[in-house]
Amino acid sequence: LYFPQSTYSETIYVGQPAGAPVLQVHSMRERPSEEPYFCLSWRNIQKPPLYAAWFHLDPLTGVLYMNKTLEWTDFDSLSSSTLGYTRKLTLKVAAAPVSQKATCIHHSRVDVSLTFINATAPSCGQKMEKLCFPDGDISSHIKENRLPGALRQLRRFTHADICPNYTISYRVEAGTIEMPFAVNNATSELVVTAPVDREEKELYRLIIVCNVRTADMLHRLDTPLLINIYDEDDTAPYVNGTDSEDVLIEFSRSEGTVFGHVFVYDRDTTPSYPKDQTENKFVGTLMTNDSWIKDTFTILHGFREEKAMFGNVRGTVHEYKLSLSRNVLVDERRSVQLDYLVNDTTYPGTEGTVMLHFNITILPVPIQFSNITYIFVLSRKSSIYSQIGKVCVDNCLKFKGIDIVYQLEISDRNVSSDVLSCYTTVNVARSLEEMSGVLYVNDTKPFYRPECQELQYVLVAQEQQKQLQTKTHLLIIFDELSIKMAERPRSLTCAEKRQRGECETFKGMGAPTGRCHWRQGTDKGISENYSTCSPDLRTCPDGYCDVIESKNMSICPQDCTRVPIIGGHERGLMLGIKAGYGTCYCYSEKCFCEQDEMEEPICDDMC
Amino acid sequence: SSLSGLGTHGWRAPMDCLRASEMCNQNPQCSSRFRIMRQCLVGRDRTTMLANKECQAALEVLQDSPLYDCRCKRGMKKELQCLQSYWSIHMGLNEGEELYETSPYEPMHFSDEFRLASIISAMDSALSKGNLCSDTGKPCNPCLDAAKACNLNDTCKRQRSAYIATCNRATPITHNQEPCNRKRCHKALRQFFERVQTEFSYPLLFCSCRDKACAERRRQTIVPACSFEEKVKPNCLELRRTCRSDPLCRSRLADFHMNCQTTPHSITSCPNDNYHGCLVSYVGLIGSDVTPNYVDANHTNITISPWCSCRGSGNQETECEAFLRDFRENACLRNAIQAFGYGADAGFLPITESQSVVPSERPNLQPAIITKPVISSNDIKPVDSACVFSTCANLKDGGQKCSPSNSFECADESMLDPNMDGS
Amino acid sequence: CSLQEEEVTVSQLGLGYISDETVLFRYCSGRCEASRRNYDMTLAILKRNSKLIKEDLKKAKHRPCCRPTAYDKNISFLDNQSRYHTIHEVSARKCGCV
Amino acid sequence: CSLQEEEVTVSQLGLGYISDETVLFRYCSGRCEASRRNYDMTLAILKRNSKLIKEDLKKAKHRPCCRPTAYDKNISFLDNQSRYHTIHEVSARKCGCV
Repeated sequence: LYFPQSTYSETIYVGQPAGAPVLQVHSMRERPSEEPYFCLSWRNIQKPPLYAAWFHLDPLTGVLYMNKTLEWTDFDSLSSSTLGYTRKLTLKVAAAPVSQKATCIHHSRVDVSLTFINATAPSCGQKMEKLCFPDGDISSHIKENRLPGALRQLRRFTHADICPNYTISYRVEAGTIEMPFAVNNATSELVVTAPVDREEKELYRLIIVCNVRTADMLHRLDTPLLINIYDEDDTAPYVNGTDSEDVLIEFSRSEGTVFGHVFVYDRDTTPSYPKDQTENKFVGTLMTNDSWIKDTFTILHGFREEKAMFGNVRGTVHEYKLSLSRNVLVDERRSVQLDYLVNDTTYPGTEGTVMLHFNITILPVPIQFSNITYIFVLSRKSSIYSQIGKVCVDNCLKFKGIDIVYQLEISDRNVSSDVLSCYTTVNVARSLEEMSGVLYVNDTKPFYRPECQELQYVLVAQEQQKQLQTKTHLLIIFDELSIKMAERPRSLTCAEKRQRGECETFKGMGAPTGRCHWRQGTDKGISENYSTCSPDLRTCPDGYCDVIESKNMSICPQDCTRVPIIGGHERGLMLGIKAGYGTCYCYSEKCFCEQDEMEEPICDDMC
Repeated sequence: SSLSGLGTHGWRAPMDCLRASEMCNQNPQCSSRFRIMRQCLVGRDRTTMLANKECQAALEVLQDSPLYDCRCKRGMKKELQCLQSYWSIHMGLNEGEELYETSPYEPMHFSDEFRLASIISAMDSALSKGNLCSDTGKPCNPCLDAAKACNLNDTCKRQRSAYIATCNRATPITHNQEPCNRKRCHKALRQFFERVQTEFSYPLLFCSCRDKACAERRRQTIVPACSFEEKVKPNCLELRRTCRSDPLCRSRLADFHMNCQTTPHSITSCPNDNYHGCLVSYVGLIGSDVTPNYVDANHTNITISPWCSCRGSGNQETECEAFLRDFRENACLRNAIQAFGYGADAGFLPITESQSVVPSERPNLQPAIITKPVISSNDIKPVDSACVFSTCANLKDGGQKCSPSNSFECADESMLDPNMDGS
Repeated sequence: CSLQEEEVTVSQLGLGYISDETVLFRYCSGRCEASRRNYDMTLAILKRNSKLIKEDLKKAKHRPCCRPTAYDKNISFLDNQSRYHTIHEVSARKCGCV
Repeated sequence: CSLQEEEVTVSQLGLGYISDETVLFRYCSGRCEASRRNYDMTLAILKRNSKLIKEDLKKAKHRPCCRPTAYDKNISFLDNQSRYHTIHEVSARKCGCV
């Protein structure tokens, strides 16, 4: 048995006579043999509330009657924590099969909410619709695939005696499409005449016609009544098109990477509430005993509710994706067919399962420099931390889950110790966000020694899991014979300079040309294109504190600073100055962003 | 019960739940039952536990104790403990999945109306002091005036800066991490509304707007990117369940439902025509799991909603939509906000849900004012009044001339075609 | 030397933020004669005595400055593109001769 | 903004004491550009913006001052009439931008 309404509500007035019906509760049958037995159920059976005695419930029809005539004093006897001229009385009606009427109060219950108004019933001639229909939203619900039966009393019992010589009758407005609903004229109950299929239609919008015949007039009042059709798991899952997906695993081999997806459809709804939901629950099983497959792959399952694709009726689309539960070795080579059984556990029928297939191909990734040698020309004026260039094993920018480390070795070991000491000039560091290497100036002293002309390195790239290694040649050529010691700069930060003139004559860290570069902003207001002095406009500022810049905060504070920024600015997500007002410049403890005209002196009391 | 005396108007003055539980603990019979009740509620399957004899007996005793009718005061000392005491007994009394629960807070009486009047007068004085709105030529932006009034008041400015700095802190966005610390942001918002006088905080929330920029500023008041929006919209019933697992949120939601529920039997659509009660309980929700906010910068027609949807409600879609409707289509809340915002502008007419008919009643209550209801032009919605066609019963007999009643104009005939399908 | 205040819009603060919100800008102004020490007196005399013409002595401040001794932690506002900003230590909270 | 020092005789301190003893006079000097706050930037802009011509705004200090943050407690010496004197807070001990 189930109740076709989530709550029953009605208004009662002073003077409501004893024996008068108030409303009728219905209970829909789940099995033909069920006959409902109704009872009033109070939380505290021994001490029901004061107003319990005012009502009586017919156990067979579910009609609630007044047991006494309501007086003005009855209203005042009700204590309430709110003021005003209405009181809310909450009753609970339970319904059990007649065979279990002894335990009726322990069966499922529905709320009956009565609004007791501190006034007598309205006189005849008031709003006609009050005689026909209750206040507010009227809606009912029935389960799909269930038996016909009465689901709602249309008459408004509490207003029946207001106009005794009116005759009120109801009917369902005939519509173009067949509606399995009708009115039982004898009882004015709305009846569902046949089982309904939610997957066909989940909401019926009936027009209830109420005819009120007075002495000389016939009034017809229409109002919509919504009937929601409740779902049950009565349709099997199915696949639309393909139940398999081809997956190629090559450069992306890291844990958590997701590949491909297969969709399974189900015309039933799948409630996402409550979280540990039980209806229409899909369970999936990996159909393999191969431990390597079990340890390497997992299937991710998510679902969402859709309507349009199911003929404007809610249904569910399940999505299955293949995901790596660990890194795949760089030299792994394998072809696997992974079968995954999806089971609609609450579907009663036999075809509640669907088998999905993931055809997986894993290719090994060669760690090699295919026919490439690196040659870079380096200015002796370069300052320390100048970025020289990038090195990258084949496809290194696509690598995920393959860890590469780069190192430099000296090609010819038996050169003189003097020449050997030239090789401290260059070093390599692995980039932070990809698997490439960044060559940079690590020591500027060799720039001032004529014997250091050309450096021949061996660039070694080593994969960290299987220690696969590859090498190639790296040639660094100095652009001049030598420079005098006097020109040797004290390594400082370009970012301190706040004007073009002093910037472009300054030797700051990270400057490949040995000179800082001025970027002139053009926008008004706070802008990402702020004016600033930078060692290398290719990499600073670019909103990203790269592996070389993070070695020393003075190289590019615009990308890496964490110090307070004074003036109009927007901080980068992680670090640095994303946007600034006018010119941005930085000292060790603070950065400033301000308009350039700050320069001309303004007076104060010391002038 | 015997311990709580009757207040004025035959209304019972509630005892504070902290004192009530202290009194219960001093009474051996009451304290033992109170312990049993708490054990009854701890079990996962509460309903069966509550059906067992011992729990029933405990409930029986507790219904006679001051705990049964106790209440809490907003902003009182140890408010949270008071609310926890309240729910420890009322969780047993409710079924748990009710649409509406009784609010643990003491009701706001009519005397509080005057506080609303003072708020409105504060708005009047702000407007009359010749601020932006009354200056000719300057665009009228009451929300900007509210921000100015707040910035010029030390407490308001400090508290406002505190919650903005907390909510606006763009923590580094690593993959799919939320842009800010939502919990800390909610706490800062709650502190703002608890510590700042309503005369400064309410205008920021309920200022009346005549253009989009003003409406967008109003929408941004609670820093929605952090306190309101989330990557995924949860199901509203799931949101309600999460809220009801926290005593503070549960109390604020119950209070909102109680004070803002659209009431057909009132002129303002608010329970006891109490706008202020609705506004206070709405603000009480800000900073909880069910934080509501304006959904867009529409300055003509405000829509307020929590951040949730009814997708995935299964068979509880109607209940979910009812929960959402209490925010999105709430005439009481809308009237209360507009009354506050337009309070300074005369001529504000509350929208009523349906014709408010108060039948003949006891002589000392003031007569009801009946306003003409408005039927939407294109559809009958269940909540609207029915559509009436009247014809003369004896027209054919050419008898006495009768004029059909035309109390309503109905929409065009097509609207009545029942197979008009919409979901 | 005392705290003064001025109602200005955020845009008028001149930091580059564009917002019509009005904020209270507090600043320190006034004389500090009465707070001088022997140090100040000596420094003023040494600066006047042309024999000691060291550059940095000339620039040294021979009078206490009327400056903020505490600042409002921050000011938050909504700019005209409906984005929130928080700026730190804009307005003075306490003044003193330092 | 750093601590500088100068060897001077007590007489040269110009406080009226006559003594040939030489003492070390320390003072603070240097730029405070790098210590400015939003307060200083805003104040500078408001002062330049002629509309706000309030007198005390004009006098307000829009830059931190390089001033002593701690002083030598005192200096004692024997004057030329063989009498001892102690003078307080003549020499700076620490400097800062305030």
